[in-house]
Amino acid sequence: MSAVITVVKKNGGFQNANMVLNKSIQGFVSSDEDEDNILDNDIDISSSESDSENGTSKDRLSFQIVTPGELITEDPIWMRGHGTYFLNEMTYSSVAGVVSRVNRLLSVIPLRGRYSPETGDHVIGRIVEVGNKRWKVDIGAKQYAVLMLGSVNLPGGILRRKSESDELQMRTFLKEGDLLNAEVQSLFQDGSASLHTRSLKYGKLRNGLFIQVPSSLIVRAKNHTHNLPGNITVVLGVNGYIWLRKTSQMDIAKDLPPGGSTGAGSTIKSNIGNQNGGLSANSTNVSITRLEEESSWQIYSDENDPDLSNSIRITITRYANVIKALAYCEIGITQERIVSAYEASMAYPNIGSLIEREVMESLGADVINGEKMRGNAV
Amino acid sequence: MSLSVAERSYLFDSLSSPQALRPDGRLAHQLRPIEVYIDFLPSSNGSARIIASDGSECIISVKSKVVDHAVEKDLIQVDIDIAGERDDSLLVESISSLFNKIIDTIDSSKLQLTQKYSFKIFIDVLVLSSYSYPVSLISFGIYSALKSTYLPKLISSFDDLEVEELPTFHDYDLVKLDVSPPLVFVLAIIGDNIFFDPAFNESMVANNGLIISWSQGKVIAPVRTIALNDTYVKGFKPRLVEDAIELVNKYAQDIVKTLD
Amino acid sequence: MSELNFELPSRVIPGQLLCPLYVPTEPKVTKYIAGPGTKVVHYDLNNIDVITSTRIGNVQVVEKDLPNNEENEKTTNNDMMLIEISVINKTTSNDSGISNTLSKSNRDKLLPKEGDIVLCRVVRISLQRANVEIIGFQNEPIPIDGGVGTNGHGVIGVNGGSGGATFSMSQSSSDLGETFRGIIRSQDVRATERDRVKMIECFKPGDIVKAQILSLGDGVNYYLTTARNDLGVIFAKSNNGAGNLMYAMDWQTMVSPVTGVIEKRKCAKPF
Amino acid sequence: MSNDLEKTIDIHPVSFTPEVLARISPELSLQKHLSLGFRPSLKGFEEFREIQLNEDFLSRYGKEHKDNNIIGSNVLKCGDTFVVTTITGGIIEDSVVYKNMENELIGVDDIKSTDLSNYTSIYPVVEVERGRAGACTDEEMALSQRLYDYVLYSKILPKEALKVQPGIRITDNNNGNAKVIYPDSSDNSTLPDNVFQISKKWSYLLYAKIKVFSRTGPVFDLCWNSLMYALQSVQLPRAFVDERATDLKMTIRTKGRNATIRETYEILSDPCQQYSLRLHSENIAYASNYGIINLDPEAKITEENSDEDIDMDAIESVLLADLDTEAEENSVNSTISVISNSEGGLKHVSIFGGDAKITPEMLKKLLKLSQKRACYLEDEIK
Amino acid sequence: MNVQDRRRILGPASAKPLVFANSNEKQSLSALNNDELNFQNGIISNSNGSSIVENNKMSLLTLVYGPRSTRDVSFQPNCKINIIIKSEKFETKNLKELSQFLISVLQCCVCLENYPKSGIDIFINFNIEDEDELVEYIPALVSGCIIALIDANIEITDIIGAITLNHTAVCLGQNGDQLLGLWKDPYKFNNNESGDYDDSIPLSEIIKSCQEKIIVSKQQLIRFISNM
Repeated sequence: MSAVITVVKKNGGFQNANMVLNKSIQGFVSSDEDEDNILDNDIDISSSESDSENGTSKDRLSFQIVTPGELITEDPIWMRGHGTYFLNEMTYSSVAGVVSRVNRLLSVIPLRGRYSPETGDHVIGRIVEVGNKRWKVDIGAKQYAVLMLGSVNLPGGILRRKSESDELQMRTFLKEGDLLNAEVQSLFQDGSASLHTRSLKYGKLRNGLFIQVPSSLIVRAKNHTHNLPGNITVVLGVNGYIWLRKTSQMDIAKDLPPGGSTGAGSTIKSNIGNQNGGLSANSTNVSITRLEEESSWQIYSDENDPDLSNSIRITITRYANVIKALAYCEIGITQERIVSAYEASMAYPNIGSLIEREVMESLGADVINGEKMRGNAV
Repeated sequence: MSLSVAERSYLFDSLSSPQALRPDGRLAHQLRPIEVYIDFLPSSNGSARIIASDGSECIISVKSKVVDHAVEKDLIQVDIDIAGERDDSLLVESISSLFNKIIDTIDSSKLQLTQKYSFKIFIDVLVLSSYSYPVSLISFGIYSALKSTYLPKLISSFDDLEVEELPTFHDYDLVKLDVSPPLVFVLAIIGDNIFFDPAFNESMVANNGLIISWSQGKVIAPVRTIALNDTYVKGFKPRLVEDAIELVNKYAQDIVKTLD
Repeated sequence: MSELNFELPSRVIPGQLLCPLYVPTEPKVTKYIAGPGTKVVHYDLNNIDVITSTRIGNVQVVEKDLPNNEENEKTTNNDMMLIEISVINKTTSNDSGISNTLSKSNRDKLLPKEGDIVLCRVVRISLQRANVEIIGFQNEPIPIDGGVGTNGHGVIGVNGGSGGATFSMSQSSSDLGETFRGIIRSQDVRATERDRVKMIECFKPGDIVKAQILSLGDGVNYYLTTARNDLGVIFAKSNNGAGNLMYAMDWQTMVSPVTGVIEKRKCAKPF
Repeated sequence: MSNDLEKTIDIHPVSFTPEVLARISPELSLQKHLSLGFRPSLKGFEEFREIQLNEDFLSRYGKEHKDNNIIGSNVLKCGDTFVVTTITGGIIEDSVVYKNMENELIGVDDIKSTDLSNYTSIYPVVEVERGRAGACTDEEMALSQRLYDYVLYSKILPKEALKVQPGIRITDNNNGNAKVIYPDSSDNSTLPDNVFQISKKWSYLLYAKIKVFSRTGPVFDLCWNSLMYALQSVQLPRAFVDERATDLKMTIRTKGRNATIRETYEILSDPCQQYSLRLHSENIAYASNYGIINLDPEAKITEENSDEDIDMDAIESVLLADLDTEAEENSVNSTISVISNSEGGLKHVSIFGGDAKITPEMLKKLLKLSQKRACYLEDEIK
Repeated sequence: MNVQDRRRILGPASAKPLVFANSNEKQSLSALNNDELNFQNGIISNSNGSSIVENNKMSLLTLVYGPRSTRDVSFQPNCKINIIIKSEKFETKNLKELSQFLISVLQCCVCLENYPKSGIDIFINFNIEDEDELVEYIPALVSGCIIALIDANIEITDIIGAITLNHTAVCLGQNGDQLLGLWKDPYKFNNNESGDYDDSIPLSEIIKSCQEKIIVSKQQLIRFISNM
């Protein structure tokens, strides 16, 4: 392998393209089996054993992965959901994806495809347009999301009334190209999202690097902001947009147990356990105390911290490559996996080598094997 | 798509620092991995499909025709199409102009069939998606396609000045086209650092860009500067050109080896 | 004004170096700020930042007060003096009789910017707003080609007819003013009773309006206001442009001296 | 209400620079100027702009030898505007239809030289540079069409003058030197008679590219005048056929296909020998344009008799020569375009009525002005 | 082109342009190579700025329109530069490549951030073009753009100097300390016997000698601009 460039060379393109597709599907399945996280609780993929009660077409329904035009069932009892169509009393798939059955609703969840927002999602978006009292935000969905001027905290405190001058100087808060994290507040009739940033954990993103992975690899969870070893914080947007940054005071405070601790971002592992429990109450505490300071103009600052050291930057790069490797292997991206892949990647002192296919594949394998060893896998 | 101010300053600071940290950790002279599929179009004389790791993709088809080389001077012709760009857009036309100049440097004597006739090679390039300036990708694609090009084998005689006859070919035997097409490299200049193969986010903060062509062991013309974005563009130290050429000379051979 | 310890050229051309950012003078360090017509440029040769001129003109030096906000406290001490250096265009400095009350700088009026007074023509009105095209600045010379193209064969717009399709270029018309668009929102028409503005009683298509730029607006439109006594309609023709020129009677009525027609407008105070 | 009326008939005191006023209210600007006795361009009512000529320095036959394909050119500067005309040539093989027609004509004894079919025109492409790209504008299309039509109907360009009398390039077998021999040259006695019997006939074509820069008003008359000057500067190169090409036949046998015969006549232009294009110079005429506008009594209202009722019959109209500036172009709706020669012969007149009062005296006057203008323009070239 | 242009009067399609036989008295162009450029500005009144740059081999008219509004519907904080070169002699493809190059060069010196939401359109018309190679025009093109931009009152941070040496155009800023543009084309030994091309000179050396010459060659331009 050359240090300059690696080239995978094959004869005949499209046949190989099929191979790639197969591989990705297998990857999906394997990660599926390894980790239940990939699927939300409310979606239940029935395996062939736990098949439908009437069991008329057991063989057909046993297919977990379907391609467009593939017959899913001949049984008219199923209600047709997204990703399916009905022809001559039979239900076919209209996308390539996984069959999902919830009660009587039959739908196919596409393997790939644009992110479809849901209320409560923590997403990362990029401003594409400053409009009349609203921003248009690219969140990787079919339509741009909307962030109303009224849905953001403006400098001067939460209770400040929006004035007309704010409408005219919207560009000074958020302008085209700016990245922010936000929560999906509600959905419009057409499926586009309305966002809000009315919490201190949302807002403009600074001090770091943006990467993008397929949104299907991000699992919806209670918490999407994680402090990682090496003083790095990752924000995993449900839409597949990921922000890696230097851990800020805010991030540290958020992770502190209610009693308060001195270790700044030191005990990640311990946090994982109590995240679900104590976090929400904890973060509100912080918000109130820091309200005054954080609501100043600084929350819309474009300046990075002056002390972004090279080692921080290198660590961010390593995390970015590790996440890309996980995405390449089609492994669902969680904090644990990022950390374990990051540790595995330490075997490669040259971060640049992490972009090579073999390295990425071996990293992915390491992560999966590690989980199997620990018995996390299902 | 544009980047936010904070992103750009993060990238610029990393890239222009003496350590020259790239956002994906590559070394300054390291290119992103590519996948090449050759000979995937059965009806072309040669073809290549090239995919970069960022999803940029381009397909190239090589076709040929017999022409009277007294009439047709240009025996290789490149036609470039970029998805989402008009055919007469500045980007498409200037890239196509560049490649026609580059292709001109190929020794076309290899295409001569008889004293009167030659093959004329048509290279059709279709850039399906591209996230950074695509000339490097295109040139690798053209290289792979031409290297995998097979042309019909001539069976009529070479000397046809006296006999008025068109060349005739063997029914199925093919001859491999033996040319060495130049490679084109895009280098980004950020601060005082030079980077091979800038990715999209690197291009967005590049102070300037260099297009350097390379063939058979040395840097050849055309050499160009090119602005890779419209906010960070400025001048750079002239000696960087020298460094860039040196870098290309140093590593291009490795790249050719891996491409072959 | 304090003495400069180095010679500043009086007349400069673009690219000419004016001074470095910091000059160690006694007893205070002088910090120069790049004013209009200048820009801070990094010079590779000496590896310093310098202020360079960006236009032809005369150098003007103004001492500034030290800003007293918290940001500066960290970096500056009291031993610093701020001087703004700017290059004043020769044409603007010559006819100094014309001064714009709102824009502090003498920067050339190449583009409308916040605070500028502009003249615009109303092209469309709706209940919420009036769409206008900006046709020039008050008392500033404007480019000559207004986009008309008659040749005895009727009026042909420069981008009219089949020639309308242009590509890759910024705009088809050659004139700056003609193509910048603006919006006067109903709440920006006047300063009082802003909720009860009826656009139809304030503007009609074709009116020439004097307005002030509120903000750069979105990609297409500038936001304008006429909420001041001296802003509003200055030229209007009665009967939707078919009649005679009208003059302002008071701030909301205009009259044609020939026919006596009275129409409602939001007028600029004429005196 | 009436009280209000009385006290507010004041003149608007907001003042604008003339440029700004011309932009926001061209009519008012024009009327204000006219009431003071001059025009927005500060010219008198019947005053033309000065012109400056720079003839034929662009073509290959200009003062400096240049290696281009331009065979006639002119740069005309009029006020701020300047027009660059370059004429290039082409060669077309005369079609069979044309030859037949010609034979018929020859059969008839009295060919009238005035017959329109004996004249041809130039193919003009006008570009008015106004900072735009893309397809040509309506104005440019209209200008080109008018130029084409008027050159044709003015009968300036006889077809006869564009006939090609090709010479022959003969390569000496001994030393390989090529030499061009023309039918009318003196040393062709040594050649066989049939050498000039070329079965084909060719004609020259003329193309004009007219670029208008710094347009300030209507430009048709400028384009026309520039084209006239350029046409008078045209030199046609002599053309020759290669000896080998005069009777070149080549058969190509393709595999399994019909034989094709390829016959090429390479006709080349002689870089050294040329002759002036023979125009019908008595038909050359020059263009000028006029506008007529009613003076607006309102514009004078402050000076005198403001109480006097406006009598529609008393409306005064004035004749303006050589329309220029945006204000005039926008507000003068009655326009007259004249193409006239120095003897007063009219080649073309068009009058657009508009709304102004056009009196016969005015028409007489403007015809006289046109003749004078044509004299002036004609003298410029000499 | 199969598509007939019905908007322009182009004459019969079967016509062929005049082709002049090669003349043996063609004068050598290199003899005229050192001709000084003459400048003029502000001639075109319907543009924001204009310039004429000429010597006895070329005459080019540069027009600057703008900054003026763009058709871009999204907000642009910086202005965009656009260049259109019109020439009878060269192919549009080559001209577009050159336009892109010139845009890159001018981006280094125009204060783009001063003109939000707008575009600067530069039109370059060749009136005389007697040079065989596009690269030879680059110094004149750059000077023309600079003068026209200044004439249009557009702010620029530097007066770019450009030199073409050994068929390589070098654009330099900051009195030669910064390289703003470099353009080198494959040069083929045409039938004309210009012997001033030497492939063995490395690029860095060409740049170096351009750096040495830049101050002198810019002098005339600077003198002209000072008197504008």
